[in-house]
Amino acid sequence: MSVGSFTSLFYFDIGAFLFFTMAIAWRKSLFGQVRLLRANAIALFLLGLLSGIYAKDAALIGLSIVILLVRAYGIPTIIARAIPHSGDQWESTRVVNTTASILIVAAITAFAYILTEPLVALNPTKRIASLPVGVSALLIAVFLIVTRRRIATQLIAFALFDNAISACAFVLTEGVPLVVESGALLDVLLLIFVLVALASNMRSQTQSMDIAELRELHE
Amino acid sequence: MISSQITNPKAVESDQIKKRFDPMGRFFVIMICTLSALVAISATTIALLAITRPPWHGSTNLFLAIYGLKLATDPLSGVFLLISGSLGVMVIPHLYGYLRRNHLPTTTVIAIPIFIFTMALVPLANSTPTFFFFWELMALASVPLVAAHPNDQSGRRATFVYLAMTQLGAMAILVALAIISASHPGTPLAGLSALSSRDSNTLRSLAFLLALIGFGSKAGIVPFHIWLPKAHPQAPGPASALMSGAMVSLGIYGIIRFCILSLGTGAKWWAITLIVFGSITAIYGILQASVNKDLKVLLAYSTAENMGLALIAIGLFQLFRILHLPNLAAEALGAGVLILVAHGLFKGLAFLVAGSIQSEIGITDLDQLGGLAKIMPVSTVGFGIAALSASGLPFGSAFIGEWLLLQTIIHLPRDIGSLVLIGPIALGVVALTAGLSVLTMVKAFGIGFLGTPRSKRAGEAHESSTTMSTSIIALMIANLGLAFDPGVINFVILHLSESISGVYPRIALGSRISITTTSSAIFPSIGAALFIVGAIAIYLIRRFTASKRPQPLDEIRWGCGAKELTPKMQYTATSFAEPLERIFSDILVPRRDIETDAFDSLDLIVKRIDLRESPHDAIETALWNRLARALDLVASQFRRFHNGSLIRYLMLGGLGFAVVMVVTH
Amino acid sequence: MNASDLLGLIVLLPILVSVALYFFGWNGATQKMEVVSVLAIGVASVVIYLDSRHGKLLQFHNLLSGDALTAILLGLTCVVSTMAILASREYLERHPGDQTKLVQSNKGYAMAMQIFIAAMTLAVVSDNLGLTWVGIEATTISTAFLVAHKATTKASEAAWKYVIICSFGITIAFFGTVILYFSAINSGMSPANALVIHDLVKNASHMRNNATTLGLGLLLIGYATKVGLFPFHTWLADAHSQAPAPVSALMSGVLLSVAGGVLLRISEISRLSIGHKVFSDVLMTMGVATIVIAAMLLVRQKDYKRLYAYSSLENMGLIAVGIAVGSKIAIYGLIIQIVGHGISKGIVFITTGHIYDELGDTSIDSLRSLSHRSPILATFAIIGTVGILGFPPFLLFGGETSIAFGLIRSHDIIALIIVAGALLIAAISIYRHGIAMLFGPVGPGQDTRPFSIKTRATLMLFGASLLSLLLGIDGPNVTTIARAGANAIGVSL
Amino acid sequence: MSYLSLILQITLIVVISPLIGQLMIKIKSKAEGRRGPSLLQGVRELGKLLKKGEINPIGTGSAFALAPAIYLVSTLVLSAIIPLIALKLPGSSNYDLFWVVGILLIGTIALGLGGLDTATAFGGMGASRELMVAALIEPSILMAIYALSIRANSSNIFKIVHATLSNPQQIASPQSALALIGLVIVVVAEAGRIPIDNPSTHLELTMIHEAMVLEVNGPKLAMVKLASSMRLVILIGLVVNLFFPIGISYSTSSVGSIILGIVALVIKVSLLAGLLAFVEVFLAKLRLFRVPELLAGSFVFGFLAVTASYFLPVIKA
Repeated sequence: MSVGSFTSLFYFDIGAFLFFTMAIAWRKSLFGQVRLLRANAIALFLLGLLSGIYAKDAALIGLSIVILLVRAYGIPTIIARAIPHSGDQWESTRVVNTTASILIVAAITAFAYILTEPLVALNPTKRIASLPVGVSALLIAVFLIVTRRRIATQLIAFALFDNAISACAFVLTEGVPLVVESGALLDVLLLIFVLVALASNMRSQTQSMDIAELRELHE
Repeated sequence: MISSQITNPKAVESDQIKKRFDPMGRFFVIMICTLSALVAISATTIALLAITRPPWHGSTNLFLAIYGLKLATDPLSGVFLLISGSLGVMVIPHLYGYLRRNHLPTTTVIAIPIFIFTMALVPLANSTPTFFFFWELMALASVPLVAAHPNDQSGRRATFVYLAMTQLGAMAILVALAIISASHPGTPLAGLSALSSRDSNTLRSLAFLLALIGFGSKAGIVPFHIWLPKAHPQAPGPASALMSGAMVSLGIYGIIRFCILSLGTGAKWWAITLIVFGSITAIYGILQASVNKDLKVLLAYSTAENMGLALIAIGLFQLFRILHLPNLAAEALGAGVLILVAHGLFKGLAFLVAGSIQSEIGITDLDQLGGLAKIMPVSTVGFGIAALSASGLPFGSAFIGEWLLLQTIIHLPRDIGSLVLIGPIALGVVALTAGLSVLTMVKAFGIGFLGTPRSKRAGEAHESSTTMSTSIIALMIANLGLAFDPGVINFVILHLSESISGVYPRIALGSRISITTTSSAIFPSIGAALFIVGAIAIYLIRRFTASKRPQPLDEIRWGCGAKELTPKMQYTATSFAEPLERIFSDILVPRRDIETDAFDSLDLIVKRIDLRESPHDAIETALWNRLARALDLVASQFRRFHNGSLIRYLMLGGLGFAVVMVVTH
Repeated sequence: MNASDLLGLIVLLPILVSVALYFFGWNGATQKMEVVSVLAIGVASVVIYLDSRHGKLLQFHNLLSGDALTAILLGLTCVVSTMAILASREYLERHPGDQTKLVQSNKGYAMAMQIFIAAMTLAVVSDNLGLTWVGIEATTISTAFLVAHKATTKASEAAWKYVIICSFGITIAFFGTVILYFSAINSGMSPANALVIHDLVKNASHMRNNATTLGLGLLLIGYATKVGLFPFHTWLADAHSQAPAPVSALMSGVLLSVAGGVLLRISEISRLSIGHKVFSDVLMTMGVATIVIAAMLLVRQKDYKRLYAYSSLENMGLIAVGIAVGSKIAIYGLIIQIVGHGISKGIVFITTGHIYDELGDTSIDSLRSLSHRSPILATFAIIGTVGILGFPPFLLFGGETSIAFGLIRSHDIIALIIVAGALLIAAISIYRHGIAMLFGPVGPGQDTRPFSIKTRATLMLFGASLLSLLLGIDGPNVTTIARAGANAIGVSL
Repeated sequence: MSYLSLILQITLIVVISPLIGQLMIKIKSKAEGRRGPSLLQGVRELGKLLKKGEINPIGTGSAFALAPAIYLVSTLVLSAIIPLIALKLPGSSNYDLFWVVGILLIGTIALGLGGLDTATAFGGMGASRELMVAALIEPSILMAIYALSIRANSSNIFKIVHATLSNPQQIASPQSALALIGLVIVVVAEAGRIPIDNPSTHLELTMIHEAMVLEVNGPKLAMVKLASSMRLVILIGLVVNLFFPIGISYSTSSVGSIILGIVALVIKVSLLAGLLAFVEVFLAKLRLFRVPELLAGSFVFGFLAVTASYFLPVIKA
């Protein structure tokens, strides 16, 4: 693969990654968000795959396949189980409304450019030039974590956060060492698993899926 | 009525408590007393060696990680060791008697020897971490003494206030010591002044103020005195004696050691601050003492007063050091030390008598005592001597120190500019304090020991046991000894002055006390001899004229027309102090409740009016309670923020994340 | 077997025990195995310490390593874990969960405990920032079930908040790891070594750039989450108050400090690469804010487990301040602080556990007259609390004093005054609540029956108290060990 | 000779004080247009009281029994440690003003305790008021002493009087005048004269001193009365000698100078006592709670005297 075609494919893919992230911020349907998360993870997988093919690194390609399995299949599937199949499947009560969310997302993107400028300057390769995109996705995920009230959306935001970090890792360094990445993957998988288990526990106890109602423990 | 008492859970509970605190076994008490005696005797021995021999130092790595314990003796530490050690020795028999008669929590009893031990270690510390280590140990060991009656509301309150003030002191001292010895925490204390003089003035002033707060809180300096009147009524008599006579003085030790010696010469306003704090404490302490009616509360406030006087002396010492007047400085220091030594003796004595009363009668409220002179003669004489000393009158042990302090003040040199104003102000303070302490002590002695018993329990009391009286007599002798021949501690003053300022004070202590350069002198023994001669003369005259007079008659007192006077009609402590309370009502702010019981809703025809007036500590309500409320208000804002909202918590985290990203960007 | 294999073994052993627990259930044999796996950590601690004295660094495949600081943390883990495992037996006897559900069964509890210990051990012995991250995150996951073990709504809520907030922070740390990795590779390190802590330390001087600053900053705030520092302190009181007492003991006494140890390692990289300023300013702010918040929340506290949770927070804030100061004396101080806090907090939380078992309530108002109802528990509560408050002769005294000295020497006087003020408020609040609980009169309608405690539990608490006292007395050895620990992170000025 | 002079001084005070007390009453009476009792009336009264039998109120203890004696002894001691007729009396090097104040207070306290020991409301009330006044006088006295001692750089009476004798111009200084005013108020208060207390009234609510000794009778009352009048004489004598030491004998070596000293003292004391009595005619007794105001005034005079002594230049002959 030539440098040019790799770069353009890479840019295209990471753009798609960011697009899916933003779309989650916009979408209200919980199942729709899960589908977008899948798409987001697939874009991440492609980032890894592209880097692996470009660097002719079999381990990286293998890692991307694991990513595909865990992040595009495993995690969204588990999260989907936390969504009630009957009743409210919409994120209707947001802390920040949709319009504001989208505007904030735009602001975050601008902020990400400013933030990453010195990093990009450090090693001005073409691949790293796309770092602001990855960081934007990451900041959007953080934004989602702190503003979403449904258990499922919080889980989705967490998954997005992890995806975005992995994306940044691909942009920066062609992925972190295998053992670390796989450990991280396992952790994220377990984390989502634990959270879903806790969520089902809570649902059986309180009949609520709104974390804003978790107010029994306070000062 | 009886059945309701049995089912009352509180009654059952108090029974359980009684069972739990069995009478102290003889063996246990002997063990505790022997241990305490051993500690106190060795402390006294070390003290004498410390004063007279060249400085000694040693260290061990045990106990205090990183720094190791560094110990040393010098005359200054010797003086304070002497106060606590000798008082400890004299208190032991009383302690034995007290423990045998009273049921105290085991922790309190066990804490006593530990307390004496730690008190002896504090002046021996030779590095700031070591000092703080012992200081905190002492604070910890003294808590069980205050918490001797934790089942009473007032007992718990006292424990809390004591702990809070201790902690306040500890934190202030920690910061102060950290500043003083920051560059080399292990430096021997004597070498600190050279180090700290390199610090900026602001920093040293900060250290000075913090150390003053920290040690002042132990010494009962206003406004940090509030624990004294709460803790002393709780602590068993002998423990109060030790706390008031010795531990409180260690606060002054800290001020001398760190505020003055370790911080170098310092600024003039430091000395003025010391004098101002001392003055406020002395006057406020004695005013509160004069209006309070509980014997132990009264003595506790009087302790604050004496510490205030000592602080004035120490402030003058500092001032004269700054002004390069070493001789006057030595005199001021000598006065301060004499005040502290005498205070240890007479306050120890007074608290022991209060302890005997606590143990025999169970009441220390003066308004319920009275007439003890006939049933507790030893205690009465003991308290009389203590009261004479506490009033700062001739033939009392405190007179020498206060006289030296007055002499120091009136010898203020002319050429120090407007600073001479310190002279009349300080003298006014000392004089007012002396006057009021006379009134206070007359009240305590006259109301508590003279007249007729005001309550049944006071009337049925007996003199405390022989062992307890032994301590009281020993302290009486010590007080009189110091009063008539302060020469016994002349060597202390001499060695101390020499080691601190390099000059000998121009004080000649002996049975005649004089200031050599100014020819001011007093001779208590001659005064006493004159008294005796006069008394003999009057006795003889009366003896010879007796035959010409009719036989004496026993007759009832004049009751303003009433047939008989009941004990209730006597003047009480409250009424005794009432004029004073009225005069100083702006400072004392007595609490007054008027309750009107009216026949009609308009209060036009009044059935009865209840007026209750009680002294209370205005500083406690005006300063500390207000501070506590302010803290509560701030804390409630923090609590309100932590309302359990996960979104709020996550936003807080996200904000932190954003800030860190921007900062590190 | 090589000594360095021990590092891997002690991580593996608890996992194996948890596997054994899964298959054989929680019975006499597996209970013994639990203790063995923890004692192995103690043995490793000693071996590592002895080796580190000869200047040797135990290393296991670029992944794990052991120096004196590791040894200290492992030793603490061993002591508090032993206490927690022994105390768990009483807890489980008293609170039998739904045995049909794995997460509520005794077996599940014991397994989670073992995995928790394994994860902590991994975080301690890891020489690789990525692996450290895995270990720390694994502690969150394994304790999630432990926190929720009581299966009440409150417990679930606490667990949820705990996992969400901690994971949020820890994920930030992962991002930081990635950035640091990028920076390390950029400065010429091989990908295989770019996350190895000891190699990063060696190479740090070549990493003086913005990426390192950002990476370290993110690592800092990320791991600070697990230490419980502001602004991620909000999970701590909830989790500690709802978790079973032995778990609280382990979390408060060890887990927080293990995360603190990670911060300490990161601070070394920071000091050698970007200089200490930015990093320490941020950490100082966080530490001081944490102490202030903890103190303020102690004032009107209504729950005695939360009371002690906030007291942990306060001590962690002090440790953070110590790391931020970073001088020799401060590092000594915080190492002593870590050990002293761990053992005292262990005693306190296990004691509160026994009290809760008898009382069935964690509100301060419900607990009165403890000194009469159980002098034994009262004694241990006092010993633990006195230790935590930094009274001599316990270790925390030296810790707090040293950190105060360190603050002055680095001219952070304002910080010191704020910290001292907050410590004052905190202590006064603890005194107030403590006096009420120990001596306060039992209210009308409350029962006054005495509390019972098993001899076994008493002996265990007595042993722990004795240990904390001995450590306080044994100045020379504690000094040597603390010095070795400080040397391990390159502070031996 | 010197010891003889001392005994002479004590005897003189004992003898003249009833007379001087009576002189004051006489002057007052004359000023009010009455004849007044004879000068010897005081002595007669003492004699009468001494002959009376004692009544011991039931319930009182040794404090009541001893108080009058201690009061008298303290006054006798005072008359022995203050130079009144000659300066160089035995022990003059120990004539400390602070010590004098202390001895003065001991007498007051003894009487106060005796009052409390009677266990009546009057005894307590008198003691409370007397001690309140005593406590509030203390700052004024000590401040005046301070002002005086600055001149001589010593609080020793001998030194102070000696300094005045050797440098009489100092008396004309403002600081001396201020100190004198302060001290006079103190003497009035200490001796229980109008406007602080009225020794001739037995109106219950206004009594201070008399309330305290209400139960004292017979020879004990004689002691108290004698001591009270002695205290007045001693205090006046002290003030007179501190400010106008004219006629006082320096040493006790010559009989002539001693006699001169005695005569000078009697004249000076009579004059001042007469003046005091004459002024009293025009004054009313102050309310008890206005007494502190007067004492505060005297404190301020003392304070000003001290500051003036520091800030004004020293006048030298």
